[in-house]
Amino acid sequence: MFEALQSIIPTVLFYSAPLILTALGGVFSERSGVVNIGLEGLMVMGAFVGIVFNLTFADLFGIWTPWISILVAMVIGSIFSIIHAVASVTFYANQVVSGVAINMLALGIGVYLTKVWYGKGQTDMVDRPFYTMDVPILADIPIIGPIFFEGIYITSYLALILAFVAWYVLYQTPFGLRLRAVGEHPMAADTNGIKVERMRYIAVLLSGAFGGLGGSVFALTIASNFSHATIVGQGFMALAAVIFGKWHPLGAMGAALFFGLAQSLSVVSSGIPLLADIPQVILLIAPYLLTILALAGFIGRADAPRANGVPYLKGGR
Amino acid sequence: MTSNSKHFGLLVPIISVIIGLIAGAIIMLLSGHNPIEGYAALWAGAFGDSYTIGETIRRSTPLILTGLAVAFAFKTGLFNIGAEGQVIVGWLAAVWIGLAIDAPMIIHLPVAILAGAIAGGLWGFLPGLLKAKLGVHEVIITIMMNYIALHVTNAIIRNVLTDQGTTTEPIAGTASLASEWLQSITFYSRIHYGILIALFAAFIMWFIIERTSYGYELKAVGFNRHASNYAGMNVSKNIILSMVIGGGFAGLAGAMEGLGTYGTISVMSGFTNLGFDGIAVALLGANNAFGVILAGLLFGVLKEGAGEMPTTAGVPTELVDIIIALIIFFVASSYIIRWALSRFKKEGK
Amino acid sequence: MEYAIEMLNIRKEFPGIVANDNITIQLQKGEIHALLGENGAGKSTLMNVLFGLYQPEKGEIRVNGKEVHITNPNIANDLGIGMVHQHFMLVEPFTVTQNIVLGSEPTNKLGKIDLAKARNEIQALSDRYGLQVNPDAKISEISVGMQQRVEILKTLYRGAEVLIFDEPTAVLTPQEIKELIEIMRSLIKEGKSIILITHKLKEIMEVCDRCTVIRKGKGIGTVNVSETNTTDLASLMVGREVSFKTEKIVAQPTDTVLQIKDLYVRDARKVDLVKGLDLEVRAGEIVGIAGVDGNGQSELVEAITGLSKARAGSIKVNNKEISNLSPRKITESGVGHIPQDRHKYGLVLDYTIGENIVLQTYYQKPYSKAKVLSYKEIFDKANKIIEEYDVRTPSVYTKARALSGGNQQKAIIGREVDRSPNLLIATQPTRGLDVGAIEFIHQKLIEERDKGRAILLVSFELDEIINVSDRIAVMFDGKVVANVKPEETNEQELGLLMAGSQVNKAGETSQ
Amino acid sequence: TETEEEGTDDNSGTETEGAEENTKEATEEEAASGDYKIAMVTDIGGVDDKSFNQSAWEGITAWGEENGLVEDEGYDYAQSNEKADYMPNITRFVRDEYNLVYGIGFELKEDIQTAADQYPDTNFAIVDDTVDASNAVSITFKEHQGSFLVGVAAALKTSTDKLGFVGGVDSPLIKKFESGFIAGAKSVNPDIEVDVQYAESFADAAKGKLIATNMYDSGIDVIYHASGATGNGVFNQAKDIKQNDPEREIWVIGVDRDQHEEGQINDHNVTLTSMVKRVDVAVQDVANRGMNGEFPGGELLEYGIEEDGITFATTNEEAMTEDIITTVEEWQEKLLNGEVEAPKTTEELEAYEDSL
Ligand SMILES: Nc1ncnc2c1ncn2[C@@H]1O[C@H](COP(=O)(O)OP(=O)(O)OP(=O)(O)O)[C@@H](O)[C@H]1O
Ligand SMILES: Nc1ncnc2c1ncn2[C@@H]1O[C@H](COP(=O)(O)OP(=O)(O)OP(=O)(O)O)[C@@H](O)[C@H]1O
Ligand SMILES: [Mg+2]
Ligand SMILES: [Mg+2]
Repeated sequence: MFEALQSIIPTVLFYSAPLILTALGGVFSERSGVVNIGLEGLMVMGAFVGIVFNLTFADLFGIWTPWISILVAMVIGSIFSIIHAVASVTFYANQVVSGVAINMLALGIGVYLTKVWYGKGQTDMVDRPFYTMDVPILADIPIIGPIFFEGIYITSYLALILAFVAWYVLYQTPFGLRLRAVGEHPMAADTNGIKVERMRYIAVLLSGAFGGLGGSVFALTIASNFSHATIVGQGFMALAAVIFGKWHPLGAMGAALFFGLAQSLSVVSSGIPLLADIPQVILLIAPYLLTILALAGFIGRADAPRANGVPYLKGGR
Repeated sequence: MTSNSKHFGLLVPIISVIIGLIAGAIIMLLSGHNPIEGYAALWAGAFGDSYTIGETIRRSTPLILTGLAVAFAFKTGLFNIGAEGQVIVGWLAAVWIGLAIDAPMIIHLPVAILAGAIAGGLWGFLPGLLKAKLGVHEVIITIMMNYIALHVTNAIIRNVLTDQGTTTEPIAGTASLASEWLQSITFYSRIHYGILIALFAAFIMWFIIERTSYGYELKAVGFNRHASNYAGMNVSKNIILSMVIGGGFAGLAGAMEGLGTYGTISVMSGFTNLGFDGIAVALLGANNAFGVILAGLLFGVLKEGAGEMPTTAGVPTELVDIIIALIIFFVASSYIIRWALSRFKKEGK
Repeated sequence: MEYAIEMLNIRKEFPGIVANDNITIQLQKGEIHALLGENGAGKSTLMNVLFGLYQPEKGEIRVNGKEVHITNPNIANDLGIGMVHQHFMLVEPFTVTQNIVLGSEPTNKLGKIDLAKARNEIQALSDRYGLQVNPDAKISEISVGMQQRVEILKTLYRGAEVLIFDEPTAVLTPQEIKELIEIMRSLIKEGKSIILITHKLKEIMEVCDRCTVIRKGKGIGTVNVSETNTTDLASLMVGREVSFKTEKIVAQPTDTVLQIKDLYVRDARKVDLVKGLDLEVRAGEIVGIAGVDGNGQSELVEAITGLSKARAGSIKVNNKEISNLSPRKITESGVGHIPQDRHKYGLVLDYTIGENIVLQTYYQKPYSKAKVLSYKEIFDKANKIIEEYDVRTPSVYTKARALSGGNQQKAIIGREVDRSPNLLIATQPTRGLDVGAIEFIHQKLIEERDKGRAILLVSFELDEIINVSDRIAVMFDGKVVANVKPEETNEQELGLLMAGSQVNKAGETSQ
Repeated sequence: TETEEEGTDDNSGTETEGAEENTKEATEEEAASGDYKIAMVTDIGGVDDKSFNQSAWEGITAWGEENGLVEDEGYDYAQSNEKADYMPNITRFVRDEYNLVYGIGFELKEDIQTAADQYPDTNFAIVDDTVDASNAVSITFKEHQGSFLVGVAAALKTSTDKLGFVGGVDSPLIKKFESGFIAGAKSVNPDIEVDVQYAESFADAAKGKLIATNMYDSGIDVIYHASGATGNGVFNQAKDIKQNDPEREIWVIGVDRDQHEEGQINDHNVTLTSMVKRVDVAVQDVANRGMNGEFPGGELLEYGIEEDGITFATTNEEAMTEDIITTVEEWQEKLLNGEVEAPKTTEELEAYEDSL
């Protein structure tokens, strides 16, 4: 049991971290009333920027390279997300459609530039990815230490911590109250003097930053390079985590961890006698099936923010 | 005002496409390519000769159908992001019937096509049911269903349709949409009769939505569920029906690939993207059957033509993805275009 | 005289329409100033201009004599202008406190919202003005009356000196209206000034000092309420004579059409709200249901129309059991329904008026043959109804959304009445409408009665109930507690019955 | 990488001496007339997939340069981004009058078959699968042989007697890798356990990393991956372990080409060896034969150790010690002289294991 946990939990954490980060972005955006199907594209952008920056500046920044890479990916991610904000906030675009376009655009730009800059469809592997480490002191705690603090990526902790920060911001601060108000009833927020468009821009930009962070963390902990196949569906899983987690930062975190656990189990299972007999395909579809069952069974009535997906026209009805 | 908005309705997509192409040209310039060469290559790749024209039509066929799949659900206020999975199961079912049954063409081909549509419809049924009965977000369920379709289909190909192989045998000739005649006049392109099915499907959609009481109900439910319930419509039934019919169109798109283009189905390492492209097609076509046909053809042209760009002009094919994405943005943000147009008009006066 | 607010020669255009055309309104300090006008006259628009939601094309706004430019609600707030909107501006999943502080939240050093401090301030305000609220309740869980108090607290919390009320009483029960009037009086006592929009002339007479009338976007003038009466006000507003007392002959009821026995209905939270109700409506009579909101009226209507399930009991229409049938079956057995919420239930706003006219009948001949629609038949029908019911719309091809509330309501009534139902249920049919439209609708209901239909009228307007009904059933706590004749009762007595007071002679005499 | 460069310089050994002479003759003739043109159509991986597409293109480029041809005229490639692109790409070359069109990867099997039937005047070649047409040649590799050899190396290297195999998609092709690898390992030590996992994708690095984490945690110290980009996750995990614990002996065996570069971590390299598939060699060989008018139409060419189509990498000199190389070469000799036969299916593997 102990050993099973010790091998599963770190894998769950590294698998889930990019999903958690991206899902947090989704929570911000959707809580403000802007549907974000474009998380996948934001992750693509993050992965692309993270890898390219890492490859280009590894010599300059040394051991700080991965950290600066994810920072830059956050910045570029949020700049990129402005497109979504402009379309869906300023031009009242259908937000789902704009998100789909974001996905196509990010992949198109990423691969196009990779080909133009590197002359091939995928980059080399980076020399400065993130590595796991044992957390000093904490790792020495008996039982808990080895399970939670050995062989862990700091970025995984970053993801968990940011989930709590996001919760605090959304549910304890004026900013969060306003952001949620804008997503529930923008006109009410407007009459209270809250700038609806500005809040939504901020929220979408945050989703860009988190998506960029999630994508670059994925790239620098798991993939190590960038190609058209680096991000294939992780953004959609993050979106699933947003909804599964009822648009709540901690819920989204829980959902992402759950996906990680399901994936991890599907790998570990071959060593567990009972699970080993299950056809491979069942294990492959388990995470998706479980999500559907969970949505249908336990949280069937997840209420989306009421104004989610509805452009706000001043003076409209 | 009404005639004006009709004009706008047409102008917006056209202007969007033009801006998209201009943006593409600028990107080519910035990355050191010659846009004229690039677009010439694109043109040649799509219309260069009878072969490319045949391939362009072939490529448009499933795009029209997935566009209809998304558009139909949209009319009922549902977002069918699951066209992708529905395509896959439709493809599988059609090929399966194509392989398993021995019958004259007049029976075999329709049954195989229908099988594709039914499979896609079933794949739309579950999300529809969950949405109707439990209020579960259809976007998320259809995303999950896409992955399930992919993995289950692969497992079936490997374990049932082949003996651990990756590609099935070709389907029986009696189930094939391919046409030697069509191929021979297009230098052996893979054009097949599916395009007629796609056009017919578009007509069916137009007819159901615009002319029948079913369409009236579907749209009413899409606009206002409470009022539809008040008016005595069965809201759940309509939601499910919409997803099933939408799924059926996507399943047909899969059948086109299975019975027309390939004649087989192979283990897939990733999505076909036909379903996702369908979203773009539906949008550009304003969720209207006729618009979807035009949009499907346009995207077919762009995607087919893209193949020629790297070879002739050295431009990566991804440029076309960028252009398509930009076109979608402009259509979705049509407010800006409408605004600009009305400004333009005012000033003209 | 010192003015708190002056809006001078305001002009506001919308595409294709001038909503406000050279309107002037001057609010004195410490007065309650009524703003009166037909539906679509431009009242809400004018107030939205004052509150900074719209920018006027022309005109000047002065606050305490100084010219100001109110470009957004924040500036209005800073100038001490608060608005209670026609449609409440409350965030439903939030608590009362969160709604009140939203946008000007007190925080502690950690940047966290200081809820304790907020709660105290709200408590102090509500004590001072007699506005009772539960600060921790969610908006979705409190009554409409309390929601309105929250709206008022919102403005006071922001230090409003001038309060704008846009049709505050349209959604309130008589009891709540009384409370609101008290609140307004105490606000004035504390030195605030109020602009009140209402269609209820009686209210104007009761609380207002002066009244500005606008008609079709133009200012007609301002009168002192003490120097006028309701008849004059009405004709000023409409531009013609209006009769208030609906003319009708005595009802001739015949067979029983609706018969309800021992009915129980639950709401969404699985609580019984209708508890063993008995009711009968006969052909040729209008039965009015009087009652304070929340005593089971909505649930009763939903159960009759099939929108929700009856838990127990029987509902018969023409001796046929209809309880728990589908809405379609019930419609087909001859029940018409003018719903309370016309936007939610009555119309598909994105359909054209023509399409809305056949909302229940689209699948029947002649609108549909072998499932194929005949738009010609549909639009022909719609044209007929539009004409007959005076629905003002550019054409039958216009989207329902583009019509004014009154015209939307007329279209619904036309549709429901035209189907010639045996039983017509009208829920709040005149809510939010101007007197002209109200007059028209009342007349239509009586006409239908005279044609031998059974009509069930549910309304919170006691005026309406007394004026239109032939018999009044008073609902309290899920049951009909009294049956009274309108000519033998008055508002005071009805009010007592509605509040559940047991001792009543009127109830007995009417048996 | 080194092996590949060697390959391009040294184009010999693929065929008999005679063939090589033919090649030279042909080169002179054809370069003059310049009318033998070859082209390849990639699968979805793309021409720079660091794997067989890339290797094939290197072979074609080398061939073209050797024959004094110009890219885009005498030799060319077409990139496929999706399955639907294969056929148009093939046809484009046919219409541009290329003499020989290669389809790289089993995914192009059907399309090459169709094209071969439709265009009898053009020659075709399919890599990694078989087609049936008199104007098409099937090029396959004896991956089981190479896998057998790296299996031997793995068995010699492991200190835990536990090995791992990560497959991309469960298919007959990848089974060849798996069977050969297990057989090779067990030939050295029948008690060795091999844990086999399929990621069901050639592009799921996260899954690769999950599997690798799990394997390394369970005491496996050498993993052989045949899983394309999924293998990135395997390398990633191995390097991560190495980074944290440079003393720990942990290895990955690469596939298709020498994946030495992927294994570099600080001063260490976790790539023990790689099972190298010389697609370039095969491609050049067929091109030369075609140019000489000896196109092996309808034939199935299996490139193995003997044909120089399969080798193992020895770049990591520290890891691949003299002893290991010597033993592996002994087994290579046995495979060459037919003493042992590397199994290529699960059944053959079982039979082989029974014979041990
Ligand atoms: N946002 C808008 N866009 C276009 N026209 C509008 C808009 N808001 C109001 N109007 C038009 O302006 C006119 C005045 O509307 P307003 O809402 O001010 O009327 P009102 O007097 O408040 O009516 P009611 O009594 O029904 O509340 C109407 O004709 C209406 O159609
Ligand atoms: N965007 C708009 N375009 C056209 N007319 C509008 C628009 N917004 C509001 N209106 C019109 O403004 C008028 C007044 O709107 P308001 O919000 O006061 O509703 P109303 O007519 O009073 O109905 P109700 O009280 O039932 O909500 C109506 O005539 C409405 O149709
Ligand atoms: Mg109003
Ligand atoms: Mg109104």
